[in-house]
This record gives sequence, structure tokens and C-alpha cells, in this order.
Amino acid sequence: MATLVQKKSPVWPWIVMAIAGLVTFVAAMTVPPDAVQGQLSRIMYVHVPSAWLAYLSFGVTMIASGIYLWKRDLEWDRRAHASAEIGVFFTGLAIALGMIWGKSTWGTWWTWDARLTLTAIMFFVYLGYLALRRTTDDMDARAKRAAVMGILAIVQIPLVHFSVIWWQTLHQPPSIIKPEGPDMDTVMVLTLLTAVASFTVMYIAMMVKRVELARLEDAVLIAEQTNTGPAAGEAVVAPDLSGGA
Amino acid sequence: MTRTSFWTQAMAITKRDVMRERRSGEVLWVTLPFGAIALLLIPIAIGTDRPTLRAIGVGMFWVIVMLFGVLIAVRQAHTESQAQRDVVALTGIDPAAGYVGRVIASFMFLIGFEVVLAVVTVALYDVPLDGWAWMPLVMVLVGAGLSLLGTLAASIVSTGRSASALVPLLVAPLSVPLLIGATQTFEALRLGRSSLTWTLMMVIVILLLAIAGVMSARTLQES
Amino acid sequence: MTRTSFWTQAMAITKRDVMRERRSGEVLWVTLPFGAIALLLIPIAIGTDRPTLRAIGVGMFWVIVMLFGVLIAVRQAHTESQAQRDVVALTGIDPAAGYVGRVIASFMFLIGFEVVLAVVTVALYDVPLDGWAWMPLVMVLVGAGLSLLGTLAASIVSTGRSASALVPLLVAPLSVPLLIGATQTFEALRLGRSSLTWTLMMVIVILLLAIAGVMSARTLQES
Amino acid sequence: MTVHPGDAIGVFGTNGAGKTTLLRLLATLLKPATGKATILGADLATDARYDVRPRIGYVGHVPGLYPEMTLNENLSFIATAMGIDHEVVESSLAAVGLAGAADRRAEVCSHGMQRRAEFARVLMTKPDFLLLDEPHSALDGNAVDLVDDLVRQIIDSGGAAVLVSHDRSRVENLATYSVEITGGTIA
Amino acid sequence: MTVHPGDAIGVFGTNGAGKTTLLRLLATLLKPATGKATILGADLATDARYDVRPRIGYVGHVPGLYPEMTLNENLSFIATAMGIDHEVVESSLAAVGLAGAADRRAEVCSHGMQRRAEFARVLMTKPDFLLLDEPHSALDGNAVDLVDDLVRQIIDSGGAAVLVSHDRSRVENLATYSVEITGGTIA
Ligand code: HEM
Ligand SMILES: Nc1ncnc2c1ncn2[C@@H]1O[C@H](COP(=O)(O)OP(=O)(O)OP(=O)(O)O)[C@@H](O)[C@H]1O
Ligand SMILES: Nc1ncnc2c1ncn2[C@@H]1O[C@H](COP(=O)(O)OP(=O)(O)OP(=O)(O)O)[C@@H](O)[C@H]1O
Ligand SMILES: [Mg+2]
Ligand SMILES: [Mg+2]
Repeated sequence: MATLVQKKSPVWPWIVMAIAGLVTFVAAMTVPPDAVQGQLSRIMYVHVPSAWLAYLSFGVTMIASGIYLWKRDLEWDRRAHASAEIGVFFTGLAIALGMIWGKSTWGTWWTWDARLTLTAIMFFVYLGYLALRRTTDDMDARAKRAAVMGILAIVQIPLVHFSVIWWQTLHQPPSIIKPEGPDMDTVMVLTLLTAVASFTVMYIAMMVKRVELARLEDAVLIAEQTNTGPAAGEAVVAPDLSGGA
Repeated sequence: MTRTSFWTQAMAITKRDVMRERRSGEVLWVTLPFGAIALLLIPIAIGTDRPTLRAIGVGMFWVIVMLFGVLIAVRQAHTESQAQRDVVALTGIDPAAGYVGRVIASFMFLIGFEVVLAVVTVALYDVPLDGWAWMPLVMVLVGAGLSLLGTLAASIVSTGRSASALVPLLVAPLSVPLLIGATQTFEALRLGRSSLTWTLMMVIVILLLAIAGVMSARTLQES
Repeated sequence: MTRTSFWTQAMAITKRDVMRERRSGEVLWVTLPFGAIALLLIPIAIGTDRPTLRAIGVGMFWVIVMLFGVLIAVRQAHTESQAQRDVVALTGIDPAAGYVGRVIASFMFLIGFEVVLAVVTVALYDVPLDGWAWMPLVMVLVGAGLSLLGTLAASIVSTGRSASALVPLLVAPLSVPLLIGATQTFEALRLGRSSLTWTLMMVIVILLLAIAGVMSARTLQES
Repeated sequence: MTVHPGDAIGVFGTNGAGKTTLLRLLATLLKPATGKATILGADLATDARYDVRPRIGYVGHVPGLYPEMTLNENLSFIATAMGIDHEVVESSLAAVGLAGAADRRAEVCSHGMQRRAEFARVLMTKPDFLLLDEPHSALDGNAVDLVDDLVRQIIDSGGAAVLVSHDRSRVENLATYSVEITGGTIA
Repeated sequence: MTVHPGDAIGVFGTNGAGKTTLLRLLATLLKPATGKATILGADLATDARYDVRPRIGYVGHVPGLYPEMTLNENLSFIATAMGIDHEVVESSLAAVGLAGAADRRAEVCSHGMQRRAEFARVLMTKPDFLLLDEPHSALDGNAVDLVDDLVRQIIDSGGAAVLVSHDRSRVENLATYSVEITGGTIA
């Protein structure tokens, strides 16, 4: 179990996260504003990468879950867990920014729209994944149940992505990943790609940190479970026969 | 003692579930009437404007089928005690056979449920009957999908504290493609387009669920 | 040992129900998400046509409240074993106090349920908010009616197995006046008419249910 | 058959003979179909039986605890409903040796611990008439002595007890006399 | 601790000591958190434990019957699943004295009858390794002899048995040796 706790916790991920955040910010601020939407279109350079990184995170969760079920190595379970948690964070960010954006362009915080609703469902599904992990302290049982859900929940992604094609709704249809190729201004595409790249780097740094934390959590759990303390049966003592209550 | 085949085991489980339902009448006497009441209450609540009712009838039918159907399929999570589960586990039944057996039983209840509710819907909502020839197929697909999904969800949560809390979250993501598939099939037919894509999507979801359920059965049986 | 008052007994029961709910999270984590999911699935199923959604939003809200509300209130029929009922009966608690205590607990859960679903409905359906000032009153009336009704139904169920068949038959006719009352109140307000008649109707139903519940409590307690 | 104050009656019989049914009848939990029975002065066929309920201490063979509530909460609920002081809850649990497990949910308590908690409940309500169904099963040596003690206390203070059991030797020690049930008839 | 063929081990301990937990572990129903255990040649921590399940005869202290099914249906379900002849169902029920109650729903059977039905199930599956939790509770004199008989049969034919009980004298008669559990440790 000593392997779970590293002697030195790396500092570089923190630095990488800060730099990646800064790059995204600078990129979003230097690009010329959108002709129609004005300054607010800058939100896009955070909103869209957030959404995509959420996909990436959940994809990694699925793959790590699959590998866990195959190898039964808890390290993969920790990766799946870490990635799901980061994915929930990015989904939340995408929704929050989308709502702010929506308030200014559609005039409402939230509206019935297939993508919005399905994104919200996706958020809750992965919250459910995290909740499922809390229902037991048995690490193997927890890992197995979570892995099954981690794989199943992936159907959310195509659902969210294609929802705009399936229904004509308010939300932007895909403008980059689609059969005819991107139809955006080159500068905007480049900025977007920069943002996505730095978000991906940020994701990797977050993963390193979160997996490290997960190892620590597991180490604590193992310590708790092996050091049983006063045996369970000792809660029961001989009855007091001196005359009762 | 001879080790029994996969299908013998699955059938034993199905038979048990059917028998328990016949004795308790949970689906027949509680879920089914509640579903029918739901369909009855809707026109009362939203007003009996015929065009509106016609427009929403089919959709409502599927929503009620999804909601109550999932409740039917997860019921076993609540109706089996630890001691009963222990006894079944110790027969050495292949957990995958157990999964399949339970799915088949739920599927049968769901088909019955769908048929009765379909009749109620047609009677109450005056829905357009175009594409009714597709109805049996879609019903079977939805029934299969929901029973696979509900049984899987029930086995994922069957142990652990406050586990039932997770059922809706597990069920929601996968029931959405089924719902979309079912409603869009009829929408496509109405608009004269091909509904094959939707059917295909449902078939894929069903296959995924079946594979997931069978593969994870042993894993999930352990506490 | 002093014999306790009616209200002490009722409050003991309420406290027990609240504690069991807090531990199991059945309402908070299962019924509430299911209700919210139902509201989410409806637009997916019937199409995202905004005027239609606006038109049916309020009605849908009440239908979901009725259906799941009754499920919340009858849940206790399934969650109490014979041995547990025996223990409670032998405390000598007045069965009417038991009924009232359970109703109060259900009422509290239902109000929470209504508030959350109301927020979801407003968010998703963009419903017109005229007459919102009446909302708290109507919510309280519906919550009271459903908890009285569901608890009564639950006591009928717990007296015997085959009795559960009666629940839908009991619940349907009595929830209809509540539903009509709730929806027509807002309809009347929208049309600028007085909604007093509807409110009065709900109050009468509630009184009838309360009397029926209290009077039959002792009879229903025996097995 | 009459049970007098100070009596402890042992009831024996084969499986399915009707012992539990008799006990639940005496506990006013079942209504007699035919025949007449009076308990603590109240006719079991009339509503008067409700009034004597708080004076009855019944322990069935299945524990009636709420699994998701702790032992303490389970007993406190009964105490509130019956107007019993909350300190008595703790002292009763301590008396059956469960002081250390009072804050454990009933569902994680072992079978014997749950049965002990049931006896703590009876201890707490100080009944005049004790009805115990297989009182010694699932209890270890210490707890068995406790139950015997409880029965003696009740009968010494003018109460009565009916004990259903298969453990003849132990109950016969305790009982003032015994009856045999076969096929629903008391011999 | 090793159980050899032909051994019957009595396990004793106070309430909450961990006897039931030990038994469920041996029955492969729980997975050991730490430590190593092997049963019928299969390591309890690996998937091999599934293969030995049909050879285990476990009776817990709570009956695992489906209440709405008859005793016959309950046993037939197990028989079908395990490939046992249906005549054996009837003869097993008859062997525990339940021939007359075979078509009664489990929920209307008395506690002792339900326990007898559980033993009929074990009789039917002819296990090599018997795990009984408080086997004598709720059973009348006849049935108790029956259980003792069952245990002797199994160990005579080369099987083994572990009996958890509070009834020391009876189990010590039966057991080849006994162990004591306190606070989760086998003494
Ligand atoms: C709460 C509100 C919103 C949510 C939950 C949301 C969610 C999402 C998601 C999940 C994606 C990723 C889609 C994919 O590529 O598969 C996305 C992309 C996008 N969103 Fe939003 N969004 C919201 C509001 C908005 C608003 C108000 C706008 C602009 C008016 C907007 C513009 C975009 C654009 C341009 C994309 C990139 C589309 C693409 O190229 O694929 N979003 N949004
Ligand atoms: N699911 C659980 N979670 C946590 N603790 C548990 C759980 N089940 C049992 N325990 C605890 O483990 C201990 C051992 O329980 P076990 O049922 O094995 O006792 P036992 O020796 O069989 O006692 P008894 O004689 O009362 O049947 C008890 O203290 C109990 O509270
Ligand atoms: N709800 C019921 N409906 C019909 N018959 C029942 C019901 N409950 C019990 N019986 C039957 O009544 C008879 C007596 O049951 P009872 O539980 O009183 O037996 P008992 O003497 O306590 O047996 P045991 O020693 O096994 O506990 C049994 O034959 C049983 O099948
Ligand atoms: Mg009995
Ligand atoms: Mg035990």
C-alpha cells in the first residue's frame, strides 16, 4: 500500500494549469469581436472548449472503466473517477457560460432546447456516477459498479452532440466537426483551436493532480479498513442484571 | 447433480418472476391502473382541446410507458430480500442467466402494459393511426430496451446505502434514445420519410444494453 | 406511565416518518428526480413547439404532481412490515393520531416536491405566470388533499394483499376533483373569473378525506 | 385457561401448532373469530382491547425495528409516543448491554443485538403482561439470563407472563405451569 | 482454522461477535477484506468461489423463501435452476414433515415451518459443505432431531459442517470440535 502515497507531490501541474488558463484568456481577448454578436462572442472560446473537454473527460472515463473491468487494477478505476469529476466540472462550466451567453443573445437564461436539456441530463448522469461511488466503501465493489455505469453513460455524448441536428432548435448546430468542413472565419477557428489545445493541457494537469488525490483517498480508506479499531462485537457487553431500568 | 444449461436457469428465473407477479399483482393492479389514470388525467388537466390532444397523444403514451415501464423493471430491486438473494446466488445460477431471466419476465409485463395503454390512448386521444403497422415493432423494441435497462439499473444499485437514489439517474440517459427513437419513428412516418435510422438507433441501444447486462452480471452480483 | 395526548402521538409518528425519509432519501432521491425527468421527457416526446408547451405546461405540472404525489403518500404501505406495525399498535397510539401524523409527514414531502417541480416547469415550459399569487394556496390545498388521500389508500393496502387492487380505484376518482380544482383555478384567473368555486370544491374534498381518514383509522388498523 | 397475576405460563407445541397465533391474539393483534377471551379485564372481541395495549409487552419472533433508524431512535420513537422519559431509553439499552451500539442503525446490528433491543423496549415500557415468542432464540448466554430476570421481575411485581418456546427445560424452570398446544387446541 | 471432511465444527460467541459474518464469508456470500480463506479447494477471494456454490448448503437465520409462493413452488424453483428432479422436492418436504403444507404460501406458514422448508431445500441439494446459522432455533423437538440427523448424514458421507449456535450442549454433542469467536477473532 505504500505505493499509493508518493513521497513528493509534483508542482508542475499547478503551473501548467495557470499557463493554460492565461493562454486561453489572452487568445479570447485578442481575437476580433464577432460581427453579429460583438464582444460577447468571446465567451465562445471558453464555452466550446469546455463542452468538448467534457466529452473528452467522459470518453476517458469510459475507456479507463473498460480497462479496469479487464485488468481489475484499481489505478484505472481512479483514473476513471478523476476524469469523470473533471468532466462534471467542465460540463458545469459550459452550462454556466452558455447560460450567461444565452441571457444576452436569446434574452433568457434557459429555454427548452434539446441540447440544453440533454446537456443538463448529462451533468446529472455523471453526478449520479459520482454519487454511485459514495454508496459503498468496498473499493472493488465500488470500482466495478462505477465502471459499468461509466461505460453506459457514454451514450450521452452522441445524444448531446447530434441533438441539434435531430431537432431544429435554438442552439448553434455544429460548425466545425461536420461533413462539409468548418465554415468559420479562419482567425476564429485558430483561436478556438488554441483554446481547445490549452484546455486539453489543463485537463492533463488536472488529471495528474486528481489521480494523486484519489490515491491518497484510497490509502486512507485502506488504513481505516485494516485498522479495525475496537472490534465490532465489542459494542455489545454483558447485560446489566442488577435490576434493569 | 447435473449442472443445468444457461436457458434452463434463465427460464427458472423468468418463471419465478411471473409467478410472483401473478400472486402479488403489483404490475397488473397497481402500475397498469396508474398508467391508465395518468393518461386520463392529462386531458382533464390541459383542457380537452381536440387538436392539441391529437398532437400530443402519441408522445404522452410513450412518456407514460417510459416512466412506468422503468418502474416495472426496477421493482425487483425492492422486492427481493438479502436472504432471498443469498439463496438464489447459492444455487450457482450463472448471473448472466439470472439477468436474462429477469429481463424476459419484465419484457412480458411491459408488452402487456404497452398494449393496454395503447388502447387507452387511442380511445381517449383520437390519435392519428398512420403508421400503425409499425406499432408492434416499436413496442417490442421499447419493451426490450426498457426491460434490459431497468433490470441492469436494478442490479447496479441493488446493494449499498441509499442505492435506490441512483435509479433515475441511471435510467434517464438510456431511456432518452429509446424515447427519441419511438417518437421520431412515427414523426418520420407522418412526414413520409424513412424511419429506418430511428429503428436502427433503438436496435443499437438494445444491443449495447444486452451486452452490458450480460457481461456485467457476474461482476454486479457480488456485493 | 402517563397516557400521551393526541398531538404528541401524531408528532411522534411524523418525526419517525421524516427520520426514515432522511435516512432512506426515497422521496428526495427517487421520486423527485423521476418527476423532474418526466417533465423533461415530455417535450422530447411531443416535440418542442413552444406555443404547445406553454399551453400544456401548467396542466402537465399538476398531472405529474398528482401521480408522483400519490406514490409518495402510499410509499409507507410498502415500507412497513407486520412486525413494525405490531410494535406501533401496541404502544396504544390512537390510530387516528397515527393517520394524522403520517399525513403531516407526507404533506411536508409533497410541498417540497411541488415547489421543486414548479421551478422546473417554469424553467422548461416558459409557462405564463398570471395568477402566481394563488399558487401557494393551491399548492397547499393539493398537497393536503393528496397526502390525505394517499395515506388513506396506504392504510387500505396494508390490511391485506388483494386490497392493493383497490388503491387505483380509490385514488383516481378522488384525485380528479383535486386536479380539476387546481387547473381550473388558474383557468378562471386567466379568464378573469372568480376562482372561489374551485377553491371551495378542493376544500370540501379535503374535509371529506380528513373525516374519512380519521373515522376509518381504527377499523383499518386491525388485520 | 386463566392467567393470574404472578403467573408465568409456558406454552409448548409442535411447529405450526398455533402458539404464535395464540400469542398475537392475547396481544390484541388478532381478533378472535369465535370463543371468548378477556385480558387485563378487557374483552378481546371488543374495542376495550385497545385500551390495555400499552400495558402489554410483546416480543414476536421477528424484530419490529426500523432498519434505517438507530437503536436509540427506534426506542425513542416508542418512548415519545408513550410518554416515557428519554433517559429511560438509554438506561434500558444499557441494561441489555447495548449502550455501545445505541447509535448503530438497526440494519447493521446482528440478529441477537436486534432481539436484545426488543427486550430493551419491553423493559422500558414496564408492562403488566408479558408475551414472549421464543424469547431465548438468537440470544447468547448472558442475554438469556437477562430475559429470565425480566420475566421474574414482572411476575414478582404482580404481572403475568406467557412464554412460547421450544426450549422446554429453560422455560419450565421459569414458569409456574405449562400448557401444550396441538392443532390449535390448548391441552 | 481448517475444516476437514467429516468434521462438524461448532462456532460460539456472544451476540454481535461475528459468527454470522464468518458463516456468510464461508458461504462465498461475502468477500474477505483481508486474510486468506479456501473452501472446497476454491480461494474465497477469487472467482473460483462461484463454482463451489452449488455444493454449499447454507441456512441463514432469516428464511429466504418468497412469501407469496407456496413451499412447493419455492423449492421447485431451486430444483429447476439446479437440475434436480422434481420428485425430490416432494420427498424432501415430506422428510421434514411438511408434506401436508407443501401447497401453502410461505407467508402463512409459521416460523418453524419456514425453517423446516429451508432444511428441506438443503436436503434436496445434497451439499458437501453445510453452513447452519442457529440451526435449532424455532424448531420443535422432532425437527431438531431431524437437523442433527442431516448434519450426521453429511459428515458421515465425507462432507463437513459448520454450526453457529448459542445452544452449546446440543451442538457440542454433534460437533467434532468447537471454536469461540470474540470481537471478530477466532479463539
Ligand atoms: C445553457 C446554455 C447552453 C448549453 C448547456 C450549451 C451547451 C453546449 C454544448 C454541450 C456544446 C458542445 C456541442 C458539441 O460540439 O457537441 C456547445 C457548443 C456550442 N455552443 Fe453552446 N450551450 C449553451 C448556450 C449557448 C449559446 C447561448 C450560444 C450562442 C448563442 C452557444 C453557442 C455554441 C457554439 C457556437 C458551439 C459550438 C458548436 C460546434 O461547433 O459544434 N451556446 N454548447
Ligand atoms: N452490514 C453491516 N455493516 C456494518 N456492520 C455490520 C453489518 N452487519 C453486521 N455488522 C456488525 O458486525 C458484527 C457482527 O455481526 P454478526 O451478525 O456476524 O454477529 P453474530 O455473531 O452472528 O451475532 P448474533 O449472535 O447476534 O447473531 C456486529 O457488531 C454487527 O453490528
Ligand atoms: N395469515 C395466516 N393465514 C392463514 N393461516 C395462517 C396464517 N398465519 C399462520 N397460519 C397457520 O396457522 C398455523 C399456526 O401458526 P403459528 O404461527 O401460530 O404456529 P406456531 O405454533 O407459532 O409454530 P412455530 O413453532 O413454527 O412458530 C400454521 O399452520 C400456519 O400455517
Ligand atoms: Mg411461532
Ligand atoms: Mg448471527
